[in-house]
Amino acid sequence: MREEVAEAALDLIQVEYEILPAFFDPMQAMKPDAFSIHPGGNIAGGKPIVLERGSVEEGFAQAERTFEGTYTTQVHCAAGMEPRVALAQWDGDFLTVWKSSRGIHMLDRPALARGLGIPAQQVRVICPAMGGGFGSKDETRMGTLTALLARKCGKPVRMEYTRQEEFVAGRTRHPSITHLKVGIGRNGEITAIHARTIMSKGAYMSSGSAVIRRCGQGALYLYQTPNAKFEGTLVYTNVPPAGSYRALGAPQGQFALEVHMDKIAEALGLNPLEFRRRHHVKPEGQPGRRLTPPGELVSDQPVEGGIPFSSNRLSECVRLGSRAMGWQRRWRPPNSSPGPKKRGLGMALGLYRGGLAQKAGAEVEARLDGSVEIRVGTIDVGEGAFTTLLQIGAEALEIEPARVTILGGDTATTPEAPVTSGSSTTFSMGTAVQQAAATLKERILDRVCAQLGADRENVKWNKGAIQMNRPTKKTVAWKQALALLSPEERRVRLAIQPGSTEFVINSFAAHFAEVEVDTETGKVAVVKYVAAHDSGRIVNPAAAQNQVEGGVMQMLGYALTEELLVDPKTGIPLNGNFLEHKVPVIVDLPPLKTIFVNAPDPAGPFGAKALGEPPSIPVAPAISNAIYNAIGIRFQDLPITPGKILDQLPLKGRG
Amino acid sequence: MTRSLAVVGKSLTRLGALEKVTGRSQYTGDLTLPGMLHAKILRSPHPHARIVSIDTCAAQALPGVAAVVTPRDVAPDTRLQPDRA
Amino acid sequence: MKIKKRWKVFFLINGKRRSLTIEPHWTLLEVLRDQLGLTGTKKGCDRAECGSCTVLLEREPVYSCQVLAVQARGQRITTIEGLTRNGKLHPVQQSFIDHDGVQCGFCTPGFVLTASAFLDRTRRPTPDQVKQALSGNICRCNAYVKIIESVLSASKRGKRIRD
Amino acid sequence: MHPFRYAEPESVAEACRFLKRQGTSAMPIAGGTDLLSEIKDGVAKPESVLNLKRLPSLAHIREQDGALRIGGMTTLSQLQVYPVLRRNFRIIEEALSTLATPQIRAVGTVAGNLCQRPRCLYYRHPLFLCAKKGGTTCFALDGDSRYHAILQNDLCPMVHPSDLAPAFIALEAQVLLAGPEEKRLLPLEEFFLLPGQNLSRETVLKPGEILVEVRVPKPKAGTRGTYLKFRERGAGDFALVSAACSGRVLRGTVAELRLVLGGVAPIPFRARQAEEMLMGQRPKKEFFAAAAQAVLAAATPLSGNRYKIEAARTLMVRAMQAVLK
Repeated sequence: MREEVAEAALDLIQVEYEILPAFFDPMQAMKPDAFSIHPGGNIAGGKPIVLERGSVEEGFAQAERTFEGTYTTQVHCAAGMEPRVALAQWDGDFLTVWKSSRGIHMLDRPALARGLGIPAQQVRVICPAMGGGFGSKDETRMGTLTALLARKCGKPVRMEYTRQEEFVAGRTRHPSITHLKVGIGRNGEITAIHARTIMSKGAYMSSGSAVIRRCGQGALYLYQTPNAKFEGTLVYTNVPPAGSYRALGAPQGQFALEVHMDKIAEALGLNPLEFRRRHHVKPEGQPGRRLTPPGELVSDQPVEGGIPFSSNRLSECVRLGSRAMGWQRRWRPPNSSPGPKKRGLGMALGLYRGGLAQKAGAEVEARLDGSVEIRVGTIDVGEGAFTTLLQIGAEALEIEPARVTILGGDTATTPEAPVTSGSSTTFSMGTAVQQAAATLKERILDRVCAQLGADRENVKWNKGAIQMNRPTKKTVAWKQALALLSPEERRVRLAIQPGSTEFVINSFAAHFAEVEVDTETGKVAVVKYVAAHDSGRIVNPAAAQNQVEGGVMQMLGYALTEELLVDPKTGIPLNGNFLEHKVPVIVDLPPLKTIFVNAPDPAGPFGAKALGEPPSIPVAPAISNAIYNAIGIRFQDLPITPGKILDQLPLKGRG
Repeated sequence: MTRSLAVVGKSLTRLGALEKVTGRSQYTGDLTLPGMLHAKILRSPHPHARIVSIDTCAAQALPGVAAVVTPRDVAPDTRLQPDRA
Repeated sequence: MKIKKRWKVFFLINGKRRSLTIEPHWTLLEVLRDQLGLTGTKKGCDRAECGSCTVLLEREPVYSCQVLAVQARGQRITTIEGLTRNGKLHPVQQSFIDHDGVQCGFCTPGFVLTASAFLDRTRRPTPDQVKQALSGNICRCNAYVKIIESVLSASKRGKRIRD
Repeated sequence: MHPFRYAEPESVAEACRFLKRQGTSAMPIAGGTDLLSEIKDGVAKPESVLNLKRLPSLAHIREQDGALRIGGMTTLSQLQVYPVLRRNFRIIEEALSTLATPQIRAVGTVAGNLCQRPRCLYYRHPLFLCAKKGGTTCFALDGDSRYHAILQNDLCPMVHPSDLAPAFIALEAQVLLAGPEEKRLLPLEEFFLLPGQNLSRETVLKPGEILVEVRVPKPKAGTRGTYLKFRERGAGDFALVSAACSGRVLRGTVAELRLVLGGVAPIPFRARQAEEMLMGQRPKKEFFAAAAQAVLAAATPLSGNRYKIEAARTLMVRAMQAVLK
């Protein structure tokens, strides 16, 4: 096995290191006199990002009461089952790299070209089947390294990460510290929300700037308030580098927000459900004035108010989800069940950008044999994106899906496409595929009408066959119709700029959890879970359910068991493996109900909105809130392990 | 859009499912090319350190080793990864 | 007693006798993937923790990453490639397709093999028995709901086929 | 994986002679699930491994003189389906059902389970040369100690990971060890060594000795047993704390009791103090709690594992409640 020769060679490389001061705690690293990991200090960009609507100072001045709290989250690993692999081969000056990827066109191709000093036209990137992405696997480094080696050796070179490397050198979910301050006015209204988050980055930026921004989205937008502010600080440290992972910073930010809102509801004497019903953001959006100039695309993660949502069915998520949980009937005040095993109900809301992205291209080609091929420059990371896109294409063409195939994941054969990120594929790529397919259909109709001298009003499209009523009754079969078009005409390639100039496009969720806490062992059992989602129209219900169920389960691990432990003295990650970074197994699965509001969004392709990441957002706060309801103790630090629970409970044996 | 939908909203069988349940689905790690070599990365055992020197002679000399690359193989202003900072 | 650095061995893989020379520290997984090209068996962790490398050894699911190939010599091994007979899918395979018991698919061969061995022993399993039987396979897409549905449905389908 | 030579003995005697001759450079292998992890992680570096798994004389299960005799190379899954287990040895059955995963039970052996190396995040990590591996420091004592021992933990707070060992000890099992010259039979409880007795080894096995059989006496009529395991994940997870309990109530008082904890000490921890306090007492929850408390009075938790005291107390009480009725 030649891989072991490479492994043995590593032991023979002599490296002399100058050991430098290291930081594992961002609070230490951001002290002004701390040793700089990079020139310019350990606060990335030198200062926090600040996003504000209205004025929180004014908001707090109007408040009758203010509530503050601090929330922390752990280092968490995506740990897709497939370890990262790259394979590089040169053919003269032309490079082909096969790799696990989330962005062959926009990430890998330019990065490889830059890293190797060749034009992008000489680089082909192929991503075969992907064994799980979860927002991770967006780096190019392995591709560049194998390409460098392949150039040096004149042979193809392959590199595969070990599982340990996956955990330590892949990218983690940023650990975070969030301080929240919320003002409540005389009539119970929210006068201001101020969130400050510090995230530990590790030594590399990776996708940190997007992560920290996304962290603030909940505080800025989930609850109706004229004054909201988010300050996010990224701090360089020497822990394993953090980067992209499902929903970026949103789970961290909304964990803090949703536990905090639960506390406020209780302080105001309101049921958590009622508090949220009153205050969550409504279809008209946030109060305030639109700042985006008219005609310009509205951000799907805006700060400003005054812009309505394209669709917002959060109220229905709350209504349907709470009903499925039996909330009204079964909710009891905290710590009211007798005995050592106590049950409790908890809930949390979530909002997420609805799926905009960079320019998205698609190509649809009908062949003379009657088959249609859709070509997309994105990849199917395992979630089923290709199936969804194929359905959208078949729907737009109004033909049998069995006639359609889809080709993707190869820069040589597909048009430019955005990165698979921000749950944007269905929305952005779906729109591109829909428009390309619709264009092709129109073109076929036009050509057939021209050929037959028929008016467009007098022909009917029937699964690709064209039926003419006047001047004569006649049907042109699908293949016959295609034969009337030139090869160029049978192919439509277009690029669109997805988005809306009128609306904010967001997806929404309301999650409900019932837990049983064993107060004598600290063990939390999730006994029932309901996830209600507004992701617009659901394109493929089975796959969509699978996404939601999977997202919930993955984040139950985040809430209860998963953490990459870093030795406090040496900074060395201790548990880069599936045994001790305890991802859920099948016996941990609770009864889980998924609800889709399934109402079409006017902006999305056939009414669809983002789905992949939203299920991962409300899980941890719903669980924390349910644990509070069960035992009357708040957990503001993830994961909520038996150890932490027992440490908080009064020790029985000590009387 | 007033017409009812025929394909969107239906649980079409996931593409590639057949290949996945039969083990035929090819992931990157399943590919082999003629003459393919294998690479590994040496990682620093220290959370924060600067490389003073690297000696790869012994590794280069190991039978079966075709090449070793170090930062010297990359132009000074080039990054393997657009990872700012 | 034989103490050797190289061993000439054979395996009965998917019903065929395969002879080859191996080194003692090679795992069964390495031999299957690298020597025999049976890449349906996946390497997910290489530490007997995830189940992606599951194969059947004498009809019992094992982690091929943590079994020395030399220890398994002469034994019957079924990999995912061997589950399909004469082009016909095993009922478990069909069921995973029908019930969307698959997302990224990397863990799927392991789950399918574990489930098939389990259903050979257990005719009408309860959901809890299914969970216990599959507790050594991790799916990070967490398609567990659909996997359980797939296995339960296959238990009914399988019976029909056997009858 | 680091290369090694591989040998297959024809007999136990040959295996013992080989191991004695090779010293620490040779290691026996059975199912391999633990040893191969250690080799891959650079914790173990054998020059040769000796496969005991093909020795047919070590893979038996039979009842003899009222005792269950289990060959060391019996796989955990073979033992799990042994018919008499559910009737007479419920503790063993319960321990097996919580142990590792089906795939590990299919290859893992009884002897391998008892002889597996400790779990410790530092010991298992290639970058930490801890005292147990010949270094000078124990990194766990003031490092991340959430999974470590709360009892007998002054020198090395590793925990003994076996689920079977507490179950067997609660049933007064004995182990038969075969060496190059002689065989010896001793209570399983005496098989394990504390770090103070030997920091680098966990058992009394001498060079060339192997564990060939476990003998579990059939419990007296009226004896009940249970194995409770507390872990964070539903499967594929070692115990944070476990409790094996075997006992018998005769005419309203406790006539027999053995209580053994896993996950709390470097060896399976026999809660003798609790046993002694309850003998002859009426089986009442207050007494159980007091007895558990007495055992845990000796606990010396580290910074990250104080919770194990409460968890161990709970498991002891619950195990006694289940058994002493």
